[in-house]
Amino acid sequence: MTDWITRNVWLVPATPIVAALLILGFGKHARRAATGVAILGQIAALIVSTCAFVPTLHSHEFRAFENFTWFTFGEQSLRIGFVLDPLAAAMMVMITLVGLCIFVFSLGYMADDKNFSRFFAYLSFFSGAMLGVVVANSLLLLFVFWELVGLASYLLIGFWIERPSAAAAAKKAFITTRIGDMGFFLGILWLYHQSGTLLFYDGGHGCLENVALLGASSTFIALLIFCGAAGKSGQFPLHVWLPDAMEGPTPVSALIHAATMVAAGVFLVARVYPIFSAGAVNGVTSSLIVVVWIGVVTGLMAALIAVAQSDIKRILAYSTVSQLGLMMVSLGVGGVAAGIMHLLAHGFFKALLFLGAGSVIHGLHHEQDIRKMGGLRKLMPVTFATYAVGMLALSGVPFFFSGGWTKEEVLHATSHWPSSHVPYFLLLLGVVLTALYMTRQVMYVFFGSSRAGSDHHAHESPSVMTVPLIILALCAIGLSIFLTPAWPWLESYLLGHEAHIDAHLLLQPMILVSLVLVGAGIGLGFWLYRRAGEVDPLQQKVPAVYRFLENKMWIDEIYEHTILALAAFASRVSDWMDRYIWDGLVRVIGGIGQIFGALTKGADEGVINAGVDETTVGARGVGRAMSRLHSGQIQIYLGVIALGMLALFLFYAWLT
Amino acid sequence: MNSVAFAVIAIFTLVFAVAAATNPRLMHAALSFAVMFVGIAAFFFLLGAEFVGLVQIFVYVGAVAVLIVFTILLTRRDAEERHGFKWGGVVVAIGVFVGLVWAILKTNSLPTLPYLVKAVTVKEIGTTLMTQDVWPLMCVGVLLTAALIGALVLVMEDEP
Amino acid sequence: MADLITFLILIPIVGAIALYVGRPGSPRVVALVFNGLSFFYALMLWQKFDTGAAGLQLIERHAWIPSIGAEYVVGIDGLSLLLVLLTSIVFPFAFSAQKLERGACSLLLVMQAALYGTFTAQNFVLWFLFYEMSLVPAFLLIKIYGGENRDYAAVKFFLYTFLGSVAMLLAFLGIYFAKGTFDFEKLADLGKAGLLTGNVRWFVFAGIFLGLAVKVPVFPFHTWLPDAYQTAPTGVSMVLTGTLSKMGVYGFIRLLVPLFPQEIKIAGPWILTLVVCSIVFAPLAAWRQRDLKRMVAYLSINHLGYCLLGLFAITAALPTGPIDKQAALSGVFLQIFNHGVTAAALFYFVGLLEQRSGSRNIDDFGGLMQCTPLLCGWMSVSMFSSLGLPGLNGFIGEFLIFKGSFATAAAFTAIAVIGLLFTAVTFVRAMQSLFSGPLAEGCAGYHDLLLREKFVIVPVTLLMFAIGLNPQFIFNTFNATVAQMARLLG
Amino acid sequence: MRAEDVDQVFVHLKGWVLSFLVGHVPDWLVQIASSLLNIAMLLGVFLTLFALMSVFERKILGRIQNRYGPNRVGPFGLFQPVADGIKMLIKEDIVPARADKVVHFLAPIGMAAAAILALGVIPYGNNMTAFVIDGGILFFFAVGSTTELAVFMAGWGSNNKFSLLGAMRAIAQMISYELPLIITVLPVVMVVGSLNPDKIVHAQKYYHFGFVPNWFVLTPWGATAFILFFVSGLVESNRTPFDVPEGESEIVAGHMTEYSGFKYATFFMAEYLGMFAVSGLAVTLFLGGWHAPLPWLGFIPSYVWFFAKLSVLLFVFIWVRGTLPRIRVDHMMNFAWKFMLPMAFTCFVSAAVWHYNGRRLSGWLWSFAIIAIVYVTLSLLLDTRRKFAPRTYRFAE
Amino acid sequence: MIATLQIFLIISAALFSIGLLAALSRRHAIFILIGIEMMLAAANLNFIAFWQFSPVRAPQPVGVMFVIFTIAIAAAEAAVGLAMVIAVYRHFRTTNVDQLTRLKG
Repeated sequence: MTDWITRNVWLVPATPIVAALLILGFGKHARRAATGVAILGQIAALIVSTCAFVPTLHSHEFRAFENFTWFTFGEQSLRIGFVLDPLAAAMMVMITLVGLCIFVFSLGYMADDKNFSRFFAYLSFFSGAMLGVVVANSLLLLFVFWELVGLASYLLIGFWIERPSAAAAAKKAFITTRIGDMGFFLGILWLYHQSGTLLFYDGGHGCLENVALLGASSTFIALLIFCGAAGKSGQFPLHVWLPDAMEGPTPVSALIHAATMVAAGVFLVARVYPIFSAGAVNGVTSSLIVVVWIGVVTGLMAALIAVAQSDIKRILAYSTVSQLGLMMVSLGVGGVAAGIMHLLAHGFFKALLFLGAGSVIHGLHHEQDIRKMGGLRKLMPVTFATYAVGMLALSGVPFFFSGGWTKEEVLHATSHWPSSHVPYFLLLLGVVLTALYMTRQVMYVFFGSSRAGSDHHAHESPSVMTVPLIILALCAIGLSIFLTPAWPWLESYLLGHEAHIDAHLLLQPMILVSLVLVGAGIGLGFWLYRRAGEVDPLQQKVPAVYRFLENKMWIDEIYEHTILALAAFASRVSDWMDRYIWDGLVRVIGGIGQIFGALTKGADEGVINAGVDETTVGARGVGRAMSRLHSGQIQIYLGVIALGMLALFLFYAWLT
Repeated sequence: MNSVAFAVIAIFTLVFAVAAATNPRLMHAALSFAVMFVGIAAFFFLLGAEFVGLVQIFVYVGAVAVLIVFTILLTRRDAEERHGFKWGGVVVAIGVFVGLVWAILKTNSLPTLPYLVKAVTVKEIGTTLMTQDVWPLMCVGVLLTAALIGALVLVMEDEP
Repeated sequence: MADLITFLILIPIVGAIALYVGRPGSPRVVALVFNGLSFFYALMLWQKFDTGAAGLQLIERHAWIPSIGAEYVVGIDGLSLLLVLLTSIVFPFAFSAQKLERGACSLLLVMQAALYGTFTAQNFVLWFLFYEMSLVPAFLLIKIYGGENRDYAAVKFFLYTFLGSVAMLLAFLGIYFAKGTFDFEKLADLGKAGLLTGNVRWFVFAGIFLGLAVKVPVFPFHTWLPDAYQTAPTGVSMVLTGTLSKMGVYGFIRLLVPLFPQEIKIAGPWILTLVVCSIVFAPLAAWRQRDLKRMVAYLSINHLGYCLLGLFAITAALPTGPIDKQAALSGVFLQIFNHGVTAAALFYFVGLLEQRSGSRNIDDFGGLMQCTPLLCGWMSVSMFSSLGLPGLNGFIGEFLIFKGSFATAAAFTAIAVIGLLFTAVTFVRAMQSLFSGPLAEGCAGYHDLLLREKFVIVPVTLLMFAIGLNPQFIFNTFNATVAQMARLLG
Repeated sequence: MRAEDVDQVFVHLKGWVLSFLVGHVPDWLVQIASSLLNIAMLLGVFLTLFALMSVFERKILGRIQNRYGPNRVGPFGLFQPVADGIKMLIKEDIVPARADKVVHFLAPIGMAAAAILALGVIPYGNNMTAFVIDGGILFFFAVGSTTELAVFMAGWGSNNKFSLLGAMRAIAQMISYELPLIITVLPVVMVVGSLNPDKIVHAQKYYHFGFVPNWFVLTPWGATAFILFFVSGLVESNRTPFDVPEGESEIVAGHMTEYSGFKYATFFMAEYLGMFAVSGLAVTLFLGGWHAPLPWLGFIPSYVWFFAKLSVLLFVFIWVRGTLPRIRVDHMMNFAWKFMLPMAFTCFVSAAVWHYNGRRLSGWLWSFAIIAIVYVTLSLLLDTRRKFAPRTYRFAE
Repeated sequence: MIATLQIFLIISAALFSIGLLAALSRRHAIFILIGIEMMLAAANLNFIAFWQFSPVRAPQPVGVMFVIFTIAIAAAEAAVGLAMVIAVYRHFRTTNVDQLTRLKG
């Protein structure tokens, strides 16, 4: 069993991809078959990944890989492979489990869509590609799946193709992530050049096993790879696509932009962490410093912006960006296990929140503005209950909710960062803000009375949508069992060595600090928004700040007027140069040729033609004389030939 | 035996050649012409070039002679009337013959040995045709095709 | 069977004559039959070809004009075989793109024969003969069968390529008078020690470079290309981009690199600058184009730029390890093939759109996904392949090229990566305006892919996937050649 | 007596007869005697066969037409040919007054001579070839082509318009079908690499898997070529359904109109001998010559096998005659040039493909595919709906 | 009489002259063709004779090759020539070459 699964771990990504191809093959009208195949594929992937998960429990530092040659060029060969280790196994289980919930949820959410089966094909395809990223044992293979994930996200964001905004958002997502990917690509090239292999683990020859060989270039390689991670994980300054990506259907947002794809960047950094930490002094390297600061900036900026958004999904999107920043910080300060644990927990509760938002949107007939909602607590009780669990987890309420523990871990790691303490304090500020905007959202949506009358027809969603919510909520709570510092099983599992039980962590002052901060955030939110109307209370109080945040700090606009304008200008210039400068040169040369042609024409007519004419007249006279000799009698000609022959004989006789 | 055969064949060939050249009846002349080629083919057999002899019969008796008799048939109205004979041609022909014979007899460098038949096999001919002489062969192929088409175009009646 | 290559060259000519003389009712079908025959022959060639062995194979050598050193020598190595296969694939593909008149069909067939000749000839005179022989049908096809503005485009095309050819011919005459041979292999042997000396060599080098650079084309000799591709009928554009432009790259690999190794080392940075310019500027210019064909044409310049980047990066700069050289060469070869297939497919799709709407302007379309989902789906596959999405053919070639060139010319490679980004931008923008958004008026009545169109496009797309997922079968054709060339460069 | 001795009995017999001459007379005389013996044997066998054939043909035709054939003279009517021969010999020999007498007289002789000469190069058994010529196949066709001249002589010499028209038709169709006839032989020649009939027979002596004979008729190109050859042979020997030149309903008896008595009999005989010759060549080229169809049947003498195969083919000749109506002359010409000739060339190509694929199964399939494709294409191209257009053959008017 | 090369050459000279006679003396156009064919046959005979009697043995049967090509060319010539005779006859209603003098200069 163990052997089988370690050799065939490729089955995990293959199953959903095959399902996707099958669905595309069925055509548009096989809706039942499409959903059946998609969900079956996902269940199969879940089973296989659970199977793969089991052997990793047996021993510490379990790592199995299966490498093979993809192709041979010249006399060289390019090898890729799949790896199974705790990191991959945990990610796989999380992705498949969350994915399955989302698939089921989509059954209800997308029931009326006319391109229903295509949706499931894309979703399956995405799931497969994401699982591929997780199990890849080669940076190249990872990049392949990475790009496929990008493609799937492009397709899913632009799923409602008839909406121009969706298409624009899809384009923006694709291009923005690709900018990061170009850096990633260069990083791959550099790494390949330096280490001669792209395999992570190859029995002592992999690039992660010999990071010392990279030397000074490891910093640059790590930063280039981080470009890719930043693009995918929506880190500043490449975060702009993620909020726009909310144009896609809500399950898509839940799957891609909360639970899995955006986590891929964090996963990537964790995967190639040896490169980042190569040559670390006291756990700090220049590349990790960059990671920390980018993470801090992202986390804080996104949390601030989230406070002033009014679209239910956008708030969640910015919250995602903010949490991703948190994870990056955790990785950067050396808390790899903490970051990944937060990633796993975040996957569950953020999916839960998005699906809850989806349920709300579905119940309100695609109304997304929180200012037009309200009082849904009674109308949608299940959604409210599960949403509240998610909200508390995200806010980081300790003890009972998974998010609380993991956030503690992250803060704990950050506080011990030797380089600087500023990130720690900024993160604390972020904690307050997180609690604040989540409270604000819940207050707007579920409490108070209904606004703008849009909830008249509000209704609880069908069970096909609520059951996944409940499952995810249970996970969000239940996961905390594995996350408590009192029983650091998950941490030791991820780290690969025994984590010491730190019981006093439960009682140290820091936890009290965060408890206070979270309480402050929730309390502030409760007090501010207890009677919120159409106009945001914050807007009334500090309109300038609110406008600044509402417009996302004008980052999009800045980009539009700088980078985009520059690119457009460059393209206009190259087109113009093509048309006028390079082409103009050709025309000049052509003109010179024409002038020369005109000159030679004159010479031809005046001199050469006249001479030829005279010669012709003479030749005609001679020809006329010669024609007399021809009688037209063929036999006479023949006879003359024969006589000529005779004459030759006579000549021969005369000679000899 | 060879001498006897040679004499017989030579006389046979020349008699039919003269008949082909001088017989006033066109059709008889044409048939004599065909028979004369059988004689020439016999010469070739005698000289060890069986293949050429067979080709000679195949082409001349089987094809060219048939073509000639067909032509005679198609120009039948004219074939019946007598065209007469030009004696000037005879003089020239005899002159040429005398000149040739004189030149042959006079040339001393010709080998005078009696020949030993060296037969050539079809395989040798084929090999040569396909290796050394492959371009001439191609050209002849093109020439024959062109001749075929040309002949067809020439005799095609104008009205469709 | 020994004259397989000669037969391959002759079949299209026979086809052209048959078309010209026979006046069949549907010339395209006849042309396709002949294409099928040459495809069959190309496959046979592939089968006969010993992929394990390096060097020329299946050589045919006949005396031709000994007085000027011209011989009829044809033979193939892995590269030639690859290009012969590519030609055999692209031509039937082009013929099935649209209905063509008899004359156009026979001209295309003549061009096919010339291409086969170019890719197999091993003597300069013969090579040049075929090289020029391909020029004339291309000119006539644009001039007679082109769309609007065809006279201008045709004359420009002719002027450019002809000037390039003249320069190259003069250069080769110079070489001949100095060295007395036109044979590629002999010249390559001489080239190792430096073919010419003094300043003359720079004139000769520039002449050959110019001739080939125009054909590829390399910035700034590329302005004939958008006009020519835009004006030519779809099938002709496919052939021009799919195969004709490969003659330039082929010439670089076969002529310039072996003959002038030292000169390239000196001129390398300048050439690479030009190449990177074409990689970056072309997609930028493509971004601006409203005409779809022009857009694809510009992207074609960009893709061929990658080929030259790989080639000149390993020949111009410091000596590198075998893996980089082999990676770059393999990438270049594969990219040649990929670009041939993919660009032809893109032109094919543009042709399909043009058949449906009569327009190629990107603004005339919108929301096509709603009425022609299959067309959009397959077309996006080609586009993604062109922008280098993993899993499709484009990625592997580009990865290997960049892998090889990064080792020696990291800066140029880093800038060239920007080209990849702009290509993506251009394509995604095109996809956005073509496929998504509300259905544009006039687009509602378009029919989706017809059965015959599916028959054409499915095999080609499958080929793209096959190369993208398991490219070994293509690599096998030229691995030995790559290894040998890499050693020669060393 | 061993099987080999039975097989070689005639060879030994000839050797025995010649042994009386050896040493007493010059060598060239022995050679001539040997040739004369061969010719005598040939004539004896084939004239007998001719006689038998004439009666069996009538009897089989009778059976086909649901009546008895000749059954009065001798047992089962077997002496009928004797009676016919006597009748022919004593019949008056009529020569038309305005006939070209010499030509008229020479025509049947030329015809018969050609047919008999053509028979000379066929191997009738192991070591039983009358004239061993390196270019035997070419000899066969060279001699065969002279029959055209003989036919023309008959037509012209008779000075009768039916004769002339018949002769014209005969020559036209013979020339047209001579092309497919010869071109279908070429693949065999090409594959064997020799024009020698003995070598061709020798090349077919092996057996695949121990029981499938290596006859060329068992390859796709061979089968096609055999059918084409057989059809052309039907035409060359002016047999139904291609007996247009002698079609009595149209032009009396064609070039034989003005012949009677023994000259007519000679013509008649020459036609039958020509038929034997073509069938014999078909057996040699495609049906393995004198080889047994199964290896363990090799004990039966080779000549028996040859004549068995020949008889089968002759029976098919008769069967076809009894079954098919006469074909219209322009159809026949169309068929020759538009179908037979391209198909013959296809055989040629197909045989080449077969050969260069190492004569393996793949080659077999390829060659089959080529023939199938060309056949289907030709069938599509030859629009059969125009079958009933007005006749265009100029000698029919 | 021993067959030597000279004898063959004389025979072929005779054939050639007879062909010339046919071509020169007869007024019917066909005879010109017949004469030419005869002359070509005479030439063929020469080729074969020279080949057979040549003291050195060439690796290829050169004489035979010549003859084969000559025969092929002669056949083509005959076909076209006879077609011309027919065409001329159709046009002028005569085959008498004395009357066919339209190409007079």
